[in-house]
Formats: sequence, structure tokens, C-alpha cells
Amino acid sequence: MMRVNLTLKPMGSWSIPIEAESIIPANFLSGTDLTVWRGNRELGLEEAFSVSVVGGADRAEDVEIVLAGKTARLKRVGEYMDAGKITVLGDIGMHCGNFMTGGTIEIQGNADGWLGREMGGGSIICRGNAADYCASGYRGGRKGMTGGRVEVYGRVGDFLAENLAGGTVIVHGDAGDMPGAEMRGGTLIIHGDCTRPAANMKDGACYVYGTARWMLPTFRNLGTVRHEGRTLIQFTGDVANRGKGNLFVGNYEYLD
Amino acid sequence: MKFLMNTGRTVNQGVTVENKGSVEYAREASTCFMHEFDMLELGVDDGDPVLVRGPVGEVVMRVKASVEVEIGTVFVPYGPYANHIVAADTHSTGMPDFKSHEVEIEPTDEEPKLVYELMEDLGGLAYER
Amino acid sequence: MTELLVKNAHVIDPLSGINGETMDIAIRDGKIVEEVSAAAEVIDARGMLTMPGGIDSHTHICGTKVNFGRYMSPEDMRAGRTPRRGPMHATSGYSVPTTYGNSYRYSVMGYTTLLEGAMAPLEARHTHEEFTYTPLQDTMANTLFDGNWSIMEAIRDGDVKRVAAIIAWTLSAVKGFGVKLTNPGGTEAWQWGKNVSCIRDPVPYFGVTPAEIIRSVIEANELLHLPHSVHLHCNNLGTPGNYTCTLGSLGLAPDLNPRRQTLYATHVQFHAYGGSGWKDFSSKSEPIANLVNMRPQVVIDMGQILFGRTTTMTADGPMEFNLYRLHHEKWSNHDVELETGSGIIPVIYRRKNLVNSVMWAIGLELALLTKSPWQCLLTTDNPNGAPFVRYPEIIGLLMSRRYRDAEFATIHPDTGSRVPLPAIDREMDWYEIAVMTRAGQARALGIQDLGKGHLAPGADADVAIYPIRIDEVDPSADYQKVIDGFSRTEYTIKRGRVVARRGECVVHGSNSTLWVRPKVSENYDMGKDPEFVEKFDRYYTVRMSNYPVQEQYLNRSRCIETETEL
Amino acid sequence: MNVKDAVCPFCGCLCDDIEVEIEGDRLVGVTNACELGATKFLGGERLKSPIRREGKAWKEISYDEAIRYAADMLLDAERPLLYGWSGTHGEAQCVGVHMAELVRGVIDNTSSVCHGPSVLAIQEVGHPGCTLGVVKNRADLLIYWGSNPIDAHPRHLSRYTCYAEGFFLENAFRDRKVVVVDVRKTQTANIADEFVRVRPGGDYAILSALRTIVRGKTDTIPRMVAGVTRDQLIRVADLCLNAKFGAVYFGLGLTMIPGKYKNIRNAIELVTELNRHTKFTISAMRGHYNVYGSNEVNTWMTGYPFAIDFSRGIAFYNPGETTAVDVLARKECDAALIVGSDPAAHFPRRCIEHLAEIPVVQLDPYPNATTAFCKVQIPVAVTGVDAEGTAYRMDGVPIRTRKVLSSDYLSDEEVLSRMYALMQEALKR
Repeated sequence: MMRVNLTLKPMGSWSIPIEAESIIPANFLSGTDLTVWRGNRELGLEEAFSVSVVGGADRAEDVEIVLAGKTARLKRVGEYMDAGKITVLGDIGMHCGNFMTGGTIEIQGNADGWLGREMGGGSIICRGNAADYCASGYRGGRKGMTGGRVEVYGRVGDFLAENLAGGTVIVHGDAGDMPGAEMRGGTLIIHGDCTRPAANMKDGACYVYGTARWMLPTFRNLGTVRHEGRTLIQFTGDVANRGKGNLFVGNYEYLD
Repeated sequence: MKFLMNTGRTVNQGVTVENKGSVEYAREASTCFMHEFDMLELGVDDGDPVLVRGPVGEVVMRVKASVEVEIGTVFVPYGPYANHIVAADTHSTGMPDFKSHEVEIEPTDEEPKLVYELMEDLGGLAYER
Repeated sequence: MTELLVKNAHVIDPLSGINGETMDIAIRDGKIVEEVSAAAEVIDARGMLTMPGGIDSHTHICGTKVNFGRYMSPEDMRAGRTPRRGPMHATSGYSVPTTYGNSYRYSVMGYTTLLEGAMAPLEARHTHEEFTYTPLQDTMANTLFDGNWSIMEAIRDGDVKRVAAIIAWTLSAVKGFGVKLTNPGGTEAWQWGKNVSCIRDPVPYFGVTPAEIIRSVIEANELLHLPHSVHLHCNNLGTPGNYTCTLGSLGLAPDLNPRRQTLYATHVQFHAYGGSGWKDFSSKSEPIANLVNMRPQVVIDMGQILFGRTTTMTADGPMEFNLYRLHHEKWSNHDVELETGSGIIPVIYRRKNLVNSVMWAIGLELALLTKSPWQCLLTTDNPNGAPFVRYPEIIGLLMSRRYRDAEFATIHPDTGSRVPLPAIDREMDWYEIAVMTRAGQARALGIQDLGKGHLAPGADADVAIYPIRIDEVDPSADYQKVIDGFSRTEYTIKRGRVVARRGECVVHGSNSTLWVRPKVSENYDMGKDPEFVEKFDRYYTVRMSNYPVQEQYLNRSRCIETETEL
Repeated sequence: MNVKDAVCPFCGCLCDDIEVEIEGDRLVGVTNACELGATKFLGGERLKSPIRREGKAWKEISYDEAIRYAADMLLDAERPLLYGWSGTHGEAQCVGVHMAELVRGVIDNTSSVCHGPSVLAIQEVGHPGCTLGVVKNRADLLIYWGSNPIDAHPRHLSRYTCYAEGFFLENAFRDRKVVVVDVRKTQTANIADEFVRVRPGGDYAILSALRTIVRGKTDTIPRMVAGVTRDQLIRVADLCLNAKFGAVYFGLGLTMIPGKYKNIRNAIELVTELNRHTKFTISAMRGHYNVYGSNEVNTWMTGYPFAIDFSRGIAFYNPGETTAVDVLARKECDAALIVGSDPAAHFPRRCIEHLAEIPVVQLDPYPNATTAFCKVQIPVAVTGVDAEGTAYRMDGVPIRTRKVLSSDYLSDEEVLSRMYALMQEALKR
């Protein structure tokens, strides 16, 4: 096993984000001669981080990266990650785990926007809150997340799991506006409340255990069902979009 | 009282927009259009100053009766007064909630500031006073 | 004075009658000359295949609808991004690259002249602005007349000279090069959500038929002595059984011009379909090619498709809506007042799809069954059939039966019974490829006298030197070498300067735009025609004085004045 | 002297039939323009020369000095923001893109706080549109949704839609029906045949409901949707289906409310659905006279219409991250060049607070709210008045604005080109 400890050094007066897509387990198999970017300046990994490596590994599966320091503006960590583990002790910046296909990312704090964008596999656990576009897709793209699992213990922002096409997304707290918009597959589970779930959905399953506010009027009510010990109201739609998705809600309120 | 604040363009705002130092621009952009019933309840008349408090700050405007706005909502022309209290959160779309902000409005004795005073409050230095 | 000497090149230059001679090419101040001084810079092209710069006679690279294709497709843009490097600006995009992306990628493939296939006159300024940012090729624009109200009215009145006068005024105003008809009449009908099904359907309100539009505009085109012929995108694109409509349209072309064709039919692959629906969809390349073989007044281009992702864009608005209803992705449409329209949707052509497999075969068949390469030019209707960066694959397919068979084995298994391709043995040679990618284009566009498409003294010094030794490569077997060779020149020379070298563009460049000003007598100056002016003022939303494209939009203006019969 | 067919550089209508009267070097009269346009032509008190802030005072400086300051500022920055661009001509916008590419900065235009959400929607589902003249000549149904042309685009109705002469309409005024959908009963709502008053935030639900009704699934819809009765929705759907040519013009009433671009997407999908039955188009009421041009220029040069981040050399696009409001509010830039806009008047306060902390250079003919946050402001000629150049109308039609007056002011393009040349030279060294 190899453990890579990276502690972000304090940066200058502005909060210019650092992009660090080089931080994935596989890259550390061949050393720490990596670079990151702050704005338009390329920095050596050790200019930005205190680096220590404990142990060794031959394959990415056996590498764990532990990120410490004020990492809330550190972007693109874990992008294209395919194996191994990244643990973030604090908060993490945007685009963590983009295009990830395998391995695990665990964030002890909060995650900024686009957590696990266009993810294809692996798993992301966020102990705090996640911001907008968690488990979503790219602008203009047809498919968002296609596989894997994202689990957020806190609440999430707007446009959660937009264009979800596969995989599972679980949020234990509340979600913001329009979770599961344009869903075409996969499973989205929100334990708390949200507004306008599954707007324009085509297919897939969306569960809201709490209350769906501003429930869209274009879903057909199919009556109640039992689901994992809960009674939920089942809808199908979005009829506006010729959709055949399933939306289950604990409770709902129209904006009438 | 709580209101939903909407902002937008008006002819007068458009006519004065190239001359932001002018009294006319300040007057237009600091107008808070309100339904007459709400004005009654708030105890204000046309032209009275009101303190509008939003999620990130407060600003003084002058109220004006309008038949266009619904009860419970106010309309403020785009500009530095409305933006003094509008939050910068864009829900990661690039666009703030310019047209849907919950605000608290109460009568006040203060006068609306001039545009340059608002700018200096935020750390700027006015060129023309 | 700048001089350049390309030594020991292995030259194929069909318009000069040169087929594989080792020779030197002398260049002075942007032109080919007999000889240069000893001070000339020397490029050793020993044994390398050297041809006039490539010419694309039908591509979509600049203008309103191309840019909208970019605008609506951030997912396409991120596919081909490069940073600013040396004299090269940043680029983005795969199927609809940015202007710099188009220009650099074409240049690396040895292309030096491009014809934008469709420019709406009202929005011509936009096309010219983008031309300026397409620095490494000379540019020209086909101008759309398919739904032009004044022209349809003149046709209804039987006044071909007036048709010609309107074309003359418009080309001069918008700095257009040729006359384009896209689904003639159909784009006007589409402004009511309707279409015309073939050449005998009258256009709503105007009453004229596509056949009348095609015939009258051909006559008008020849009255104006334009360098290029009418450039036709036939009615009924993309529908099963449309080949009869195509045959009918090609049959309308009279033989009026001894120097070139009188009808250029574009992306004919999309118009050569048999069957009564998608279930019995089949190739009708044979009857089309047979007709072309009998009619020297017709030139076609392939409109080849290749499997993969691309974006379709055309002035043919109704066709794009029908395509949208099949694909259900995203759909854009843009109708242009009094003139034309356009539509855009992204598509993916799949090997496992029978219709797509048949389409793939048809393009190749058209090229292989048309006897003269001068009559069937190599295009994909970029980016409709595939992005132009894939032209080398098409060259490989045309030159190698083995490559075709290998590809055929991977497509839908039922394709064989619906297409004649498996029975075609023809393998094209280097000379024929040179015709299909530059010489034929120059002749069809009527620009060989302007120094395009050949390397005779006096010609523009636009030269493509490919790292291919044609005496060592057997294209039939080594098709991958052919593809690689045509993908990246050793040198691309534009106006006497090396602009690209082994995949890198080495100068910023500066395009010139070719356009036509037909000289007509006072009586036929539509700018002074009271009826024309009044209609313009009442129904356009732009003032007539603000309509013409000012010359400052043309980076290096090359105006071609024609003597007309008006 | 009178100049005919001048082009109005105020709003996206880009009216090109303006007549201006010139006396010497002054513009004294404007005919045909609306009140907004006339005011713009007549202008106000401009800055005489570049100014530089020194402590608590302003000092006049030379153009050379001002341009050099701006070039150095951009070269020194780690993530400069180049913002605005809608109030200038296309040629200047092109230089701006080259500059952003060279210094690896973020370039964004005012559409991010205007119709940026509309762009995002178009990127999801496309855009069935047309030029204004198609509507003028054909449309028998007009829908203004969340837009108020009488205040924001005063000549839209008379020049292009309701009151314009139309080739296929016998009596445009009588033969066209108008539907207005808004949360306020605006001036435009007063002229509507059908006014649909929506509860704030309810537009998305209404649009979904209309799509469902057009599809014939009316029974799914509750009796009341966001303050609108089902009966009224059915009536509106029937008006749409019975129109020969319908045109929707939407405004910021759809882009600035919750859901943002999803509202536009829904509106576009309604129009796409209607095209299965009749002819329908939809278009955005663009604000600045050349905001659409800025989208066009950015697109052909970078691949994206706005919000482009060149930090890493290649063009990266992610509105919400690379848009000006987000960059400023998150303090993610360390210098700003502002051209042809006034963010201090139009951005939320947190953005302005960051402008106060970083070096800012602005190109603008007039002192404005952003002046207060500038280190340097450079006065320029006004496009359409004393400078010319290309602008794109709200429907994508490019028109060359005219220079109707001569002045000593440099155009935006000239100032930016000089700046760019200095930057190129510095990087060569």
C-alpha cells in the first residue's frame, strides 16, 4: 500500500482556484513529479503542496491519497480516476471526480459544484453538503452520469443528477431545485425535501422521501406504493416529454 | 413587510442609463413600484422613502404606486439600488436571481443615496460628484 | 520580391496534363513562374507527391448556420481543443470547428481554396467576417436563391432576364461567388411549415414549380456568364425513393456552356435513394451515375458519409425537421425573410444501422460508377456526411478495393443485397484523385483561369506536397499509408509561402475572397428598379442601403467582373 | 446635413432606418428612433481623456500611458477577467478574444446576466428561429413571454411584429393575435388579446402544461397551474394550434427566475412540439445592440458564445463557473478589463466588492458606475455615432453601424489593437 499525503500550502491574497487533475492514484505510481495550475501559471506539485509518501505500490488500486489543508478551491481532483482511493479531510472544490470510472473518493467536508460530473463508475462519498450540479452532465451533452454511485450525507444544491442516465445517486438531506431534470435512466434517491423533481424526465426512477414542492402538473398519479418500509405516491411522466419515468414522493405540493 | 422583489427594464431607466451620474437615473433606479394596498398597509405614500432589506444588505428607495405589480411583490428598475441587496448566487448558471428576491420593506426617514455614494460604500471612488 | 523553388517534386497536375513527372516548381511573389534566381529559397521535395493546393467545392465552414452549429454544441467543441501555439490561435471543435480550427486542419491536409456552400444574402456579412478568420485558404461563397421572392415572381412572369438581373444585383451586393439553389421552392414553403415533394409541386402562393426555378435560374446564370454553374441541392433530400426526383432534376440541365457544366448537383449521395420507405431502402447510385455519364453538362459531388458523430446543417429547413423527428436530439431552424432558410441537427452514423450502411456505400458507388473523375468530385458536404478531416479515408476507400471490403465486412449484414458496391472492382489512381480533389473543382467552379487548381506559370502558387512516394506505395494494399500521407502534408504552400509543415501551421496567413460582379446595362440595374426597390423597402426589415456588404469586409478582394447578355 | 438609414446602437432591435441631423461636429436631431435610441444618439458629457486613479484623486493621463497600464495589468495577472463586449462592435470583440487567448484569461460578455440561460437551453435542445422579417410578413400569432417590449424594445412591435406591414396579412393590426405571459400586467400586457398572469416562478409548470395539452393529454393537468386556470391554458393552446404562423418572443422574465435555462428549454420544446402541427418560431429579446454579435464572435473564434476560460491555454466553457458574476463573487480573478458595459451598476454587490480590490481598466465614453472602481478609464468613440463596425441584431442579422459624426476619439477596436500589440511585443521579449 502507498499512502500519499498532500497538504495544500497557503496561497497568495486572491482566491484563484488551483486545478489539480493530476491528483489521481495512478499518477503517483511513477513519483510525485506532477504539476498543477493556479490560474494561468503552472506549478510543481511541491510548490503547491507539502508532499509525503509512505509505502509503495505497483498498481493504482493500492494507492490512497489524503488531501489536507484549505482545499475548498482545489478543482478537478480525481478527474478520470480509475482505481484507488482519495480521501479529502476538509472541503473540496469543483469538478471532483469528473469522468471517474473506478475507485473511491471520500470527502469529509463539503463538495463544491459538479461533484462526479459525467461519472461512469466507482464511488463518491461526501460526508458534508454538495453544491449545484452534483452527479450531473456537461452543457449540451445528452447523458450525464452513466454509472457508479454518489452518496451525499448532507444537502445538495440545484440541478442534482441532471441528465442522469445510469448509476445511483443518494442524498440523505434535502435537495435544491430541479433534481433529476431530464433524467433518462439510473436511480436518484432524496431522503429529504426538494422542489420540482424529475422535470422533463424520460426514464429512470426518482425517489423523494420528503416533500416535493412545486410538483410539476405533468406527472400522472398512479396511487400509493410501499417502498422499503415507506408509503410513497407513485407518478409517471414527464407527460410533457412523452416520458415513461417513475417518480415516487412522500408528499407533494403543486404551485397552484 | 415581506415582498418578492422583481427587477427589470423601464423606458426611463433606458433613457438615463448612459448618464448614471444624473439625478434622473438615480431617481428612476431607486424607485420601488408597489401595489396601493401594500402601501396602505405599510403606511407609505407615493414618494416616501422605504428601507429595503435583502439577503446581503439594505438600501433606501422611494416607493411609487403601480397598478402593474401584484400584491406582495415590488418591482425595481435594474440598477445599482436593486443590486445593492441582490445576492450573487447564480445556482451555478451564471445568472443571479435578479427577478426573484425575498426582501423586507419598512418605512424610513433616510433619503436614498446617490449612485456615487452607493459605489463609495462598496469601496469605489466617484469620478463625478 | 520573394522566390521559392520546389525541387525534384513528383508532380500530378491534371489541368496542365502532367501525370507524374519529376520537375521543379518555381515561385515568385505568390505566382508560379518559369524560373527563379539563384537567390530563391529551396525546398527539396524529392520524390514526394506534389499537386496543386486542394480545393473544396462544397463545404460548410463560415456563416450563420455554421456558427449556430458551434453555438449549440459545446459537447462537440470540447472534442478538438488546442491551445495557442506559435502563430496558431487556439482551436475548438470536431465536426464544426472554430474558423481557425477549420483553416489549420484544411491547411495541414494541403487545401488552399474553399467554397462555402450556402450563404443567405441577408446574412452575407457574417460569412465574410468568418472568412477573414479563415486565414490560410482563399474563400468564396455560394449565394442562396432558392426561396427568393423576386426571382419566383420574375419566373412566374416568364422574365428570365429579370431573374438574371436580380441575381446580378444580389451577387454584387453580397459579394457572392456562385448561385446556389437548396431545395428550390421548399425553403419558401417551409416558412409555412410545408415543403415541396419534388420538382413538379407548385410553391405555395408563388405558384412556380422547382423545375421552373431550376431551369430559369440555369438560363439566367448563363446569361450572366458566371464562372460557376448553378449549384443545386435537389429537392427531397434524404427520403427513400428520392432518386427519381434527382434524375428529373438533372434531366432539366441544358448544355449551354462549352467550358464547363451547366449544372453542379451537390452531395448526390443524399439524393440517390431507392425504396418506398426505410424498410426497403436501397441504393440507386447506378441510374444516377448512368445519367451523369451520358450528360457532360452535369457535374456532381459525392456527399460521402463516414461512420461516427457529426453535425448536419443545410439551408434545407424542412429536411432537418424531418431528420430531427427521426433522431430526437436537438434541432435548430433559421428561416431568412424573402430568401431562404436553414436547419441544424447533430447526428451519429452507425455501422450497425442498415440505412447508414447503405448511405455509406452509395457515396462510394457514385464516385466509382461515374466514368470521368471530372464529373464526380470528392466531398462529404462537410460536415454533413463527415468532418472534412476524414477526406483521406475516402481517398483510401476509392483507391483500394481491399480497404472497401474490409470496411464492408463491419457494416450491417443486409447491406450487400441493397447496394451494387460489392461488385465494383474499380480502384482509382493518383491522377484521378488529383482530379477529384483539386483540378475537377477548379474547372467546375470556373476558377482555373484565375490561377486555381493547376501549376502552370501564372497560376497562384498554391501547392500541396505530400510525404507519399507514389512509385513505392501500392495504394490498393498500403491504403493506410495513403490515408496518413493525405492527412498531413510535408509542405503546404499558399500564395508562395510555406504555411503548413508536417502538421503545424507556420504563418498566420491572410485569405482572399473571390466574388463576382456581373456587368449589366442600366435597364437591368435592380438597384434602380422602382418595383424591386419598393418591395424591398416594404417587406425586408433591413434598409436597402444597409444591405450590401461593404468591401472592407473582404480581406483581399478579388472581384471577377463578367460581361453579360443584359 | 442629414444622414439617412443610420443604425441605432441601443437595443437588440438594431433599427437601421434612423435619420440624424448633423450641424458641424454636433448631432442635433434624431428622427425615427424611439426615446431610448434618440437619447443614445444625442449622448451626454463624455470623458475628455483617459483618467487614472491616484489615491483619492483622479488624474488625466495620455492614451499611451493608459494603454500601457492596461497591457501590463493583463500580462501580470494570473487570471484576468475580460468582461462586457456587448456595447461595442464586432471588430473590437475579435481583438478582445485574441487578447484573452494571449494572456490566458477569462472572457465573458453581458449575456451571462441576460440571455446566457437562453444559450444554455439552446445547447440542450436547439433553437427553431427565424429573422424578424419572417415574422413581420407571416405571423398571425405573437406571444410575448416574460418580455415587455414597450419598455425595453419600444419599436419591436411597430417595426417587426404586431403593427408592422406584412406581405401575407391583409390588415396586420387586425389579423394578428397577441398573447402576453407575465407576472406583471405590463404596458405590453395591455395590448394583448389574451393576458396570462403567472404566479412568480410558475412559468416552467405552465410551459409543461401547455406541451401536455398540445399533445392531447389535457386530462393530466390540474384545474389550476401556477395561478392560471386550465381553461385559459387550453384557450392559449388552441390559439397556437390554429395559428398559421406563431412566434414567441421571450425575455428576462424567463431567464432570471428559478430554474433559469430550464424555463427556456421548456419554451423551446413547446415550440418544437407545435411545429408538428403548424409553423412556430421562438426568439430571445436581446438587450444590448450587439450582445448577439458578441456571442457570434466568441463562437467562431473560441467555439463558445460566452464564459470562456483560457487559463489553461485551451478554451474551457462552464457557465456557473467561468461566468463573470461567479468569477467575481468567488474572487477568482486578479484583474479586470471592462469594455462596453457597466458591471458596477448591473452586478450584485459582492461582485462589485471584488472589483474594488483588484486593478480594473474600463473602456467607455462616459463616466459610469464602474468608473468608481477603475484604476484607469479610457474614453472611446461611440459605435454607431463616431465609430463604425459590425453589430448583430437579435435575430442574427449582421448590420454595419455607421459613423455619422467625426471626432478625435479612438474606437474600441483601435484602443484594443494598440493594447494587443503591446502585449504581443512584451511576450516576444
